[in-house]
Amino acid sequence: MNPVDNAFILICAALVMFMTPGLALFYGGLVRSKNVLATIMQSFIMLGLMSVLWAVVGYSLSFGSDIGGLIGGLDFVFLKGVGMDAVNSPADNLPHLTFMIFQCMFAVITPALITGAFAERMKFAGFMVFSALWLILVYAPMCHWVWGGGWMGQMGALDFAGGAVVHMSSGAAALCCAILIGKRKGHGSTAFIPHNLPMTILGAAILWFGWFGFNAGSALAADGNAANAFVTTHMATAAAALSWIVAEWLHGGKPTTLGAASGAVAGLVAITPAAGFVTPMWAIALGLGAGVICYGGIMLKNKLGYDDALDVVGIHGVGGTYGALMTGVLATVNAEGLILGNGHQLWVQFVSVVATWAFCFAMTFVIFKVVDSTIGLKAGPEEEDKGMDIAEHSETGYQW
Amino acid sequence: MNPVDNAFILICAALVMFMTPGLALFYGGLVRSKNVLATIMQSFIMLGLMSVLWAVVGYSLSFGSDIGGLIGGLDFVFLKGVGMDAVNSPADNLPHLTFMIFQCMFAVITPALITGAFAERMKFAGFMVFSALWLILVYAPMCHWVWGGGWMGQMGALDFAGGAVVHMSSGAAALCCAILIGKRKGHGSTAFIPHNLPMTILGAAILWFGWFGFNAGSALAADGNAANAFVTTHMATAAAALSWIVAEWLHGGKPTTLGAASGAVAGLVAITPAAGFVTPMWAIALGLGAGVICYGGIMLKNKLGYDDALDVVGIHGVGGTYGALMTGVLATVNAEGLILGNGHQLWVQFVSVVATWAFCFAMTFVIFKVVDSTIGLKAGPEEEDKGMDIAEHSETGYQW
Amino acid sequence: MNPVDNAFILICAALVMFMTPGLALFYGGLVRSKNVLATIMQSFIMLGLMSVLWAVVGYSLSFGSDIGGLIGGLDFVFLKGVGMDAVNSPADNLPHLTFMIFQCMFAVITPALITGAFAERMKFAGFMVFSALWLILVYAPMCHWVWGGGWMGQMGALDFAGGAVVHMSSGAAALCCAILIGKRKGHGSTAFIPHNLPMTILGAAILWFGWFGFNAGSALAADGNAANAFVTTHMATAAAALSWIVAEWLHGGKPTTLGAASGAVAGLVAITPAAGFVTPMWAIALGLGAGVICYGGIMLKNKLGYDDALDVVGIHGVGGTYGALMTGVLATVNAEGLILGNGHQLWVQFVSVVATWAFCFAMTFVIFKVVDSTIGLKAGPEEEDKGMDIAEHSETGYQW
Amino acid sequence: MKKIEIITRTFKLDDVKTALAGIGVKGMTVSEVKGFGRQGGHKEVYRGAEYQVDFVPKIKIDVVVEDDFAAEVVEAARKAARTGEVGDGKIFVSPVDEVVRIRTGETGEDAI
Amino acid sequence: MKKIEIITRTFKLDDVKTALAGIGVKGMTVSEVKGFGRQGGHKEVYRGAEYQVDFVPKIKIDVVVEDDFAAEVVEAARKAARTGEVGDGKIFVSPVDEVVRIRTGETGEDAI
Amino acid sequence: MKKIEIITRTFKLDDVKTALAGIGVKGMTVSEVKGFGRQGGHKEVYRGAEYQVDFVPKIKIDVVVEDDFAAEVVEAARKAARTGEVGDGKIFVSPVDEVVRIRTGETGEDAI
Ligand SMILES: Nc1ncnc2c1ncn2[C@@H]1O[C@H](COP(=O)(O)OP(=O)(O)O)[C@@H](O)[C@H]1O
Ligand SMILES: Nc1ncnc2c1ncn2[C@@H]1O[C@H](COP(=O)(O)OP(=O)(O)O)[C@@H](O)[C@H]1O
Ligand SMILES: Nc1ncnc2c1ncn2[C@@H]1O[C@H](COP(=O)(O)OP(=O)(O)O)[C@@H](O)[C@H]1O
Repeated sequence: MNPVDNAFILICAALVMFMTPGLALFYGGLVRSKNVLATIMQSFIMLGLMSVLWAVVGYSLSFGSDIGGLIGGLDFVFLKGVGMDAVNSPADNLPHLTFMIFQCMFAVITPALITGAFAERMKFAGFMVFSALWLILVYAPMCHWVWGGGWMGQMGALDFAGGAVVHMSSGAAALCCAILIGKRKGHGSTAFIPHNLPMTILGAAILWFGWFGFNAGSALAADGNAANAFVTTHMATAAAALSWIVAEWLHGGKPTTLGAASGAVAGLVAITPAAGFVTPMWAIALGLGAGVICYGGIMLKNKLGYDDALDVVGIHGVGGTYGALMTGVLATVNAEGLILGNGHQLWVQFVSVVATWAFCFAMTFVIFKVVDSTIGLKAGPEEEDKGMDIAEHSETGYQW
Repeated sequence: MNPVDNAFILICAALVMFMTPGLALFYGGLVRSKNVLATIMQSFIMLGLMSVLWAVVGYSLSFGSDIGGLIGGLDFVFLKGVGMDAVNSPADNLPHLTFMIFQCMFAVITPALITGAFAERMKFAGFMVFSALWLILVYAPMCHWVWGGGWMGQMGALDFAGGAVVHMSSGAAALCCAILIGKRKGHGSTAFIPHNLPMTILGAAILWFGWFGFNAGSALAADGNAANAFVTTHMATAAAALSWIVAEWLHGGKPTTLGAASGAVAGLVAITPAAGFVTPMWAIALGLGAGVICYGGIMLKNKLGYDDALDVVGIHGVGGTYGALMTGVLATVNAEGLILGNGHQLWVQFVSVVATWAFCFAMTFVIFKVVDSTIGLKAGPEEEDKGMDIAEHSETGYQW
Repeated sequence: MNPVDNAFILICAALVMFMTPGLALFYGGLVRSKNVLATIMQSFIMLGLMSVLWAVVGYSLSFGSDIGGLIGGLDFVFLKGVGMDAVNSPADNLPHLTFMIFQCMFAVITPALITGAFAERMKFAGFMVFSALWLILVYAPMCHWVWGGGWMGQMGALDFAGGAVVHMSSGAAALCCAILIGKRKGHGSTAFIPHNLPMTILGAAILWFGWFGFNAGSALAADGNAANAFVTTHMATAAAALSWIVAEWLHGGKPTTLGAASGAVAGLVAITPAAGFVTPMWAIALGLGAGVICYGGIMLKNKLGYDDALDVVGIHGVGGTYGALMTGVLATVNAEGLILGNGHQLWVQFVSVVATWAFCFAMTFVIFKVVDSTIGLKAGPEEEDKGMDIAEHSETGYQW
Repeated sequence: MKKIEIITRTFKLDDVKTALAGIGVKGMTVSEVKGFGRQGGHKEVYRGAEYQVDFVPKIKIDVVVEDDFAAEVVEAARKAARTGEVGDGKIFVSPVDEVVRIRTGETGEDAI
Repeated sequence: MKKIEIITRTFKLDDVKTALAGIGVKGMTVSEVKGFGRQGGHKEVYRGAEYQVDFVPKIKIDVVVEDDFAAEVVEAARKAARTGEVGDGKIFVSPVDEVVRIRTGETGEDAI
Repeated sequence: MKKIEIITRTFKLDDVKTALAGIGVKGMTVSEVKGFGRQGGHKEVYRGAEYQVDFVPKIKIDVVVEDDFAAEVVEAARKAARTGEVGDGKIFVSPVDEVVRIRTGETGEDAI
């Protein structure tokens, strides 16, 4: 066990934990004020529900001994054998508990990301069950496939910090949910204007801050790779914030604050799979593309007409996919991508993209249908009118 | 001096520092908007007042050479002999300054916690004097007793990160203050509805984030104990957030966002004394209990009728007490509790609980009475009507 | 390469990054609500623009091989030769990338500080160009002079973490901009009351938190110096928060929450050049002075009548200057100031103060004039009426 | 002249505005209000303490028009605001003696 | 019919509402307003700059009732809102020509 | 008695208040409102989706005064509020039957 790495990863885990409330604020500011608490709650409570489930069974399904490349065994259920030293730890420089809790924070935020798709119209009870099932049936397998010794990792797919595990998975789930749950009342005719953009910017800032833990921490050691991942993360994010506002500026509007924040998140998402595999200057290029492409992804949504309320598909789905593919192109650090003549890597990335979208969409479809037809997921029109805060939580966000 | 531990504890100290403004927001969101600044100020200014007092005399009274098990000597007043190396440092792996500043952050937040009890009706001048005296006459002795070589520590009481020193002490003081200062105007007839719950959630999130520094940092080294304390902290908090909302759900209401945040804080409080002594799965059990018991503590307040405005007693008093006792039951890491057959530990915990409540309540009573009869503590009814922001600070929180 | 220092400085870099959105909130809360987003944006987008420019050319101009003491060479443009190991790194204990990104965060926040001067009336397009030029023509030279091997450092000027490079430079630029851009419509007759002080306090809290990375990280190692810088930073800030509210209290008003936050920032600014050179108790003295002197600086502005909207001159200009001079007086750690009989140090500090003000003011003047006469900087009166959020960004901050 | 006050649901603002603009209304003034009526309120719970909130958010639209235009405006507003559920709100019509346009100083019907 | 506007202290809202509901008022509409009057305002200070704020937060309660019920409503509101200190506020009574219930189209006293 | 409603630009509040106080008005009540009129609104854009916002922030100042004081008040308010640009707003004057001061129970002109 290496105490430096332990110190570094524990602090990184704290940073990643902070991202989930950051996301809560990012999303919370974008909805109408009558839904602010329900939206925040759907992220915040993941810290409760997912953490406990992770300790009970999720961690073991992800990192337990590999079963056919598909899922982890039950060796670590109830954190059995997950101790203060490195025994059995997938990272032998870290206490097993440190590795487990760092991974826990990823499992917390991923289902929270999806909530942006069905914001302002989801019932809480059904949502809790949906999320619990999703952790076990979608996240844990994905995590195992990529990082836990499963087939994607074996195939050589590069995913430094979760382009597939975190962002494509939640993006695909978001698309599925947005279609299945249907539109908000008034969609198309009413303006859904963000009620508190400073709160959204604060959320984006916390995400950016915490993402250093997410990506640099994914080096699992305080080494030069961590430094590189830290720098690529920052540079891609900076570039994407810029390119998004330039895109909207040229596209006939003004450069907006929400655009800068959205671009930053798009950059963070896109660099996630690549952070440890590209150089800082390529990260800038990757980020410049991310801002424009995710902006385009949202324009597309406006065309297609499904109501992905807070653009989870456009940012996490599109951004994660773009990032995963670009990793196959631009990798030059500890891996070789297309620009080093290794076209195979891009093919592997492509396969992992297709498999991730297909698996996550299909599985989410099943879970959604099952929960919807038993407990129920979509709030009724009167509830939507009143707002989910009062309808589902008997609270209101503000009393000026 | 160990540079790894130094790096770790410095970062942890920064995290703990961040908790006090986190608390300011947590409390600030819960009051009416006319009192938001005064409430925030009572926490924020503790960063000023307590820090300076700590350097001048508080640290020495807490960690100076032991005088009869009761108080520290004046060896370290004005930080004399507290230097950049480990000489004289109570933690010989850390620069003395690092140990001192980490402890400083605990001394800052503890009096800030009390302010929730007398929110919306306390005069600022009196409050400042009250807090200064409280640091010297209550906090410093308590800190010395438990961690500075005093009688509680000698007796073998387990308090990993401040169940007694921080939470029971502030909880007991809060009960005393709530009773002595009396009710807010309109208590019982008017609704005191939180004016900005997103701000409260943000505060809770900062508390959770910072608490990793509080509890894992209390291992005073970047070792396996720190990893364990980090994990137990997270798991107990997650579990308590869940159990609180389940409790209110079953109790006939809805699961609320404020409930999730309150439950999280209750879990953080309850795990504090236990963090380094229990396993993660027992931490989940402890957290599940904490959410329900602190919820019950608040129901009790509504019965008893004293006006502990922001539930310091229910959360910190009850949660700290429960956590201290459960530490005596569940300790299996570096200590032995009841479940390992060591009933004596529970008895020791019980003695420390009773002594802490008695001492802190009594001492707070004396300080309150003295300050109230000289400088004055309770704001008049017109000030309460106007709001403390205008009355005490000539400011208003918001201008939309 | 030392992994402990690498871990420490990466985390510190994350903390410093967080300061810029902290500043965005600090400033954002102080303007009228119709300008909240534009104000936030001017800080937030610096994370995008300055970071990319830093990688492209700014870092090289600052830390490339010295050319006549005046500027760095182009060795590191596009981060050429800035790698994952310590080769060529100005700090040979750190990966070159780690050193570069830590410095990047300073380059991001410095131009953001200036924006307080021209808040509520600056056009966005011109602002972007102004800031880009300012980084290259003002910040990079200043940074080179002091830390990159240039003449000020050679002369022996003490600037631990940026009293001159960050605070005096932005303060001087702010004074210049405030004079050149002119007053806001209604200045002198209308009340410009902060629209959201809790947001400002939150911003101040994030600044305080992140400043630990700024100052302690400037030790560039997790050693006793870092511990000392951490403690002096905290103590000076605490003391300045106190002395500011005492000053306004005695000056005939009430102790205000904004005063406590402003005092804290003043303390942070003033201790910045001194953090590694003074003892904690002298830091308290320095902080006590900072609160009073910066308060005085703002009173002076009210007399002189220029419209430095958010008091960049009063806090960063005055505070940075005061701190730089006091460093020459109080230095006793790793340096010798006046109180150790070394009057020369004070003289050196004085020279660096005069040179910094003169250079930064003059250069800012030129940049402002050039951009103003080409792209245009000052918003028109109708734009000011509507608010910059709608006029420049087609957004509004809040929809309750 | 008449002042017509339309108190109705918040999400009906755009519909009513469009309807009125459609029949030639040139200006109106809107406030956010809280209404008490047959519709009833809702319960809020904070840390286990229940509060009954009797007021629901509504908007009030004030329009001043010429006397003989009033009936048409009332009818258009009524149609646009109606959902048929309790809580649709009320329209009040009251007399106005004089109107002045601040910019020009015009008075009476010219000023509307 | 008459419109009764009650401008009073914010914390009196519940008392007035209860009093009016008690004598049979079925609906009312409330706005948050700022009042200027004998009560005077307060000083605010931001970084040493003093501002005199002359407006104090008040609420305005609008109730439309039948003509012969008006006096009783005014009296009930006055009693409920009174503290005896400067700043208790005012009640204004003015004529209303017509009332329409949006949901049903009823008019006149039936619509109240 | 007359009620005078002045709807105008938000930043004119202080000017109007000072002008009215200057001619002896002892009290007034202000609300924040949103106005629709000739002035036109603005465009907002959120993630590429454009919204036309037709309402602009205005303030409404209500003053109740004696009948023969009304014209003077209207004139003072008009002068103080005027900028000459579209969007300066309107002043409405309407009849008030009765005024009651809550604190004292005074009625009529004494109560103003
Ligand atoms: N007498 C009244 N005076 C003033 N406002 C009223 C009155 N009655 C109703 N209102 C307003 O109309 C709204 C709708 O009234 P309500 O009784 O709930 O439903 P409906 O209009 O369908 O009968 C109320 O919320 C209130 O704002
Ligand atoms: N002439 C008036 N027109 C409109 N509103 C008024 C008038 N006079 C007073 N008000 C309102 O009544 C409130 C209370 O008036 P004030 O003079 O302070 O006390 P009091 O009602 O006890 O005499 C004011 O804040 C204002 O909102
Ligand atoms: N008929 C009306 N009824 C009620 N309010 C009106 C009416 N016409 C205008 N207003 C109010 O007056 C404001 C200014 O009117 P507008 O037509 O924009 O400019 P102007 O007053 O200069 O002609 C509007 O925003 C609206 O609040």
